[in-house]
Amino acid sequence: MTDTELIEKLKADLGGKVAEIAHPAPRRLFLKVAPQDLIAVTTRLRDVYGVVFLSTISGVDNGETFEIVYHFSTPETDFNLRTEIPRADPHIASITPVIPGAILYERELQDMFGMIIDGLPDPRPLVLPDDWPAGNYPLRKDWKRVRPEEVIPGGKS
Amino acid sequence: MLNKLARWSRIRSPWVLHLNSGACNACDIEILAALTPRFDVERFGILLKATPRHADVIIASGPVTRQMRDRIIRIYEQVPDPKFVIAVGACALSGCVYRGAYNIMGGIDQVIPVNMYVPGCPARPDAIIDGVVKLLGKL
Amino acid sequence: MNFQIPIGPQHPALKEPISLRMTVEGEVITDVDIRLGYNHRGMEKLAEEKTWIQNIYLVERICGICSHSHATCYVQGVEKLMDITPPKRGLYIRYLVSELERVHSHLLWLGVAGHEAGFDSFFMYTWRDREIVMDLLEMISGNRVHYAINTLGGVRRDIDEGQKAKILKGVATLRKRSEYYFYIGANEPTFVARIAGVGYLSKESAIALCAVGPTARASGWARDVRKEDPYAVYNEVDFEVATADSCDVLGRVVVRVKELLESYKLIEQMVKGLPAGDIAVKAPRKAKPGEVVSRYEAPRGENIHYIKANGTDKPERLKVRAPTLANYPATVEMLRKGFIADIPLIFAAIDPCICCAERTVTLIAAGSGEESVVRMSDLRRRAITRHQNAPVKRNAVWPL
Amino acid sequence: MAALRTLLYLVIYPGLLFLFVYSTFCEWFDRKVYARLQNRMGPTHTGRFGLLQPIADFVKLLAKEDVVPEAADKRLFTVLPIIGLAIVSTAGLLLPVWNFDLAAPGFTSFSGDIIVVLYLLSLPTLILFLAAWSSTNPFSTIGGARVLTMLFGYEVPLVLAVLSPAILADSWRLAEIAAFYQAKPLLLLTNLLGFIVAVIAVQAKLERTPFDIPHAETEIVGGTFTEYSGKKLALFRLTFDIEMVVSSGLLAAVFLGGFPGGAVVGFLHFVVKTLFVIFLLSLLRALTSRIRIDQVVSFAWKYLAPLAVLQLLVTILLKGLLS
Repeated sequence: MTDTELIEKLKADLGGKVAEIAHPAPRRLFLKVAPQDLIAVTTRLRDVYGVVFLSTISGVDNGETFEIVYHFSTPETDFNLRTEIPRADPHIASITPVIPGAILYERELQDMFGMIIDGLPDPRPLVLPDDWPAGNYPLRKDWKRVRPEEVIPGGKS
Repeated sequence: MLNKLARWSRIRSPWVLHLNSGACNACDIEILAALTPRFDVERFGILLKATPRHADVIIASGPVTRQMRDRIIRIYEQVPDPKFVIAVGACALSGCVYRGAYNIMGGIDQVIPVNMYVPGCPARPDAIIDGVVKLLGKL
Repeated sequence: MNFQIPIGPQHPALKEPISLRMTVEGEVITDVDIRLGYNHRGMEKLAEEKTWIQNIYLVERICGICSHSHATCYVQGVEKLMDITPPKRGLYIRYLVSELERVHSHLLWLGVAGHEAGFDSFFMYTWRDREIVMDLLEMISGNRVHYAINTLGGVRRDIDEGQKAKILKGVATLRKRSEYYFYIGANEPTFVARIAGVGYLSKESAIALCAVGPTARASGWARDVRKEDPYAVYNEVDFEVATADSCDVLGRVVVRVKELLESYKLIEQMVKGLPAGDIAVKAPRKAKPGEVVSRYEAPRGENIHYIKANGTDKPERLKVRAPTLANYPATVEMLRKGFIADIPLIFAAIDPCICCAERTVTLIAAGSGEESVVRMSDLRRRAITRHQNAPVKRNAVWPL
Repeated sequence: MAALRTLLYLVIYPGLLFLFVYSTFCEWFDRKVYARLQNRMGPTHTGRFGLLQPIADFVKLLAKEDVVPEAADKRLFTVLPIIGLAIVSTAGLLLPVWNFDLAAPGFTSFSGDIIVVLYLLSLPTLILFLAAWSSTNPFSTIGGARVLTMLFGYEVPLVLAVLSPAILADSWRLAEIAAFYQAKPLLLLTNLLGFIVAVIAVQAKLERTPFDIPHAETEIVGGTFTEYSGKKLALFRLTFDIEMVVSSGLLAAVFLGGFPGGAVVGFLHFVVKTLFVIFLLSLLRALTSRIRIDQVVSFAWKYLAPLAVLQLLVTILLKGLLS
């Protein structure tokens, strides 16, 4: 099945759940879904299209919203599911029940962006090092860091 | 006389502990490569030891990450005196490309006293051996 | 007897800091908790502050073993964003280095596996031969580890006829030696006794937990980005995807040695078929807004970079997922019900590259994480039920 | 005069000093063989050919700070290395190198000394276990448990294998056993199986690869020695070196025809034969990988013990035939 045929099939099958399907390069499909449809689309993709392998989940800070991209791949093509959640209320449902291997990436999102993943089987709060101050999410664009002063041993400093 | 003997033995049998504090593996692999047939540090009596208690020289590689800082200090304290530290690689010296990243505290010398610096990204095994031998020559 | 034994962050079996907290009963592991973050450096944040070309050298230093993998993965993504095509000769040299790197990484891994099993002679032998490929890499690129041969739009150094001959000669030696190691790895009784049946990961769990690379292939799941998503030159060369279906550490050894032999084949094809021409084209300073997903088969498995550009000379977002991270859930699965003696082997079997995995990720919890006081009798009862329910009977017989 | 001689005997030759020098030489030999088998050079720069390397290690450890962990039992922790050294040195005195006189049994050569040597050689294991247990480190504790588990595996095959030549020689005295085989060297061949079993068991007793499970570096860090440092570690290392010399001396005395020819030639025999045994041990160490604790026990009981029993049966049959 070529990519174009696949897009047609996906459009017919998933219908309203997928807002748009972009095809910028061969073997790269970008599907845009609403946050509430994420689980349904993932389950459908897994059961019908054999999309079982999740490469990773990328988070992007777009200012007002957080964009989350789920990179799936099959031997035929790559599916990139894109969804956006508001920065003020960054809740998203966990896909770990559907794809067990997703747990690490979702925890990473929680840690780095301060998103809240609902329904994560092991939702222990993720803090970077043990002594990381709470409420700091390094990958948010507005997060800035003050570099600690370095001491030159034996020097004038 | 006894002191001389002790110094001689110290120079002749430095047992090293390899400590990685967040390095990119390159220096670590080069340190390991120094054990292998081409470089073979056992010629100088250098043995890689597993526990800090048996070691004399800490070979540290990598920039200090925030999480490792306390552990490095703890491991340093576990090594019985007299002890020496060799910082291997640009990261252990200053932080290299990671200098300024939010989780990096800088070079090893920000945390524990360092006796010898071996630059390079990564330092070649020959350079590492040279570093150890030069350190011992200073004694 | 119920112990908590910490493995790491400083531990002889681990060349990099990571902390595995094992709950053991006697010699059997009951629970595993992996704590990362010791090697977390915050590279993704750093990448947003550096230019496209500076970032090549940053991503190269994510990891010292698969440095070329990260750099190549990044560069091929950025080239797509900038809409430039490197010349054929440049591409051939780039992927020649990447195959040489795979050889060096797998030889390294074989040695480490031997070392973890206490088979130091094997370690010494493989590392002696690894020096051959290190010499080749140094000859091509000028450095033993961080080759820095990639640039946007091609490679930075050309190779000449003399170098080609040296590469072919080195590969011929290595092939002979690798066959010998294959024989040793699969036949030395004490070594096989240690690795056969250890670290069982069924195909179903491998798929469910999204394992990648040799770990997945040793469980009979033939996934290789070079084959299924052939980038650059990989649809012009002939190679096979090595798999094994024993699902254990022995299978992972076999897969890696087979891949070594495939890599020699690839190197020979690339050296012999090296086209003439330029090695690089000039790249623009800025990239148009857009996004790209770049996949690359690193020695440890699929490496994926998600790059988003916003029209400036710096990336908007660079997301790196190294293969080791994808293999952690599978490792936890493999470690459970193992022996303490198997921890280093199982853990080494995914060829962990902690520095790769940890450029941003911090903490992964496996297991329940509850710290409750359990009575001795309770524990014993649990141990008994666990033994009854244990699916695979361990092969504790001495197979001489 | 007698007191002085005894003192010389205990401290200089063949007592502590000689054992110290010879055992460090053996360690050097072992390291060198091991390194050569791995394509390496081994120690080369300390003294001629690196001969002084083990001594340098020893002296360096003596000069280092001595750390006793807070939680450990301090008295036990301190006294164990000394006891261990004393035990193996005592065992060393019983070898029939220095008292080859068959007619005059004395303190160090008497009927039943083979049993005493075996007993003394199994004591360091217990010391090691106690040392591990008193360090209270989880790694050490696991190491200690492994030491004892291994003891159940190799001890019985070792005793059976060593006793069968004694049965054939009809004596419990090492010097007499050696003399018996010197008279009838061909009979040594019948003990070949026992020799192989004994070499493997000794390898396990010395905790070297493939049986270095109690201090498996990559699994449990330093294992039994994790918390030991400085002087105590030096003494433990010396204990192991001397144990290696004594056990290879025992094997040489029992399986390789002892040390005939008086003080000087006998001593040369001793050196050559112990080095031969140590060479075998090094070879075994270089050629194998570490096995698991359950595999050790099952290997010992499935293969070593039956083979040792077989050797015993052969010996008894042969004895019946001979008499």
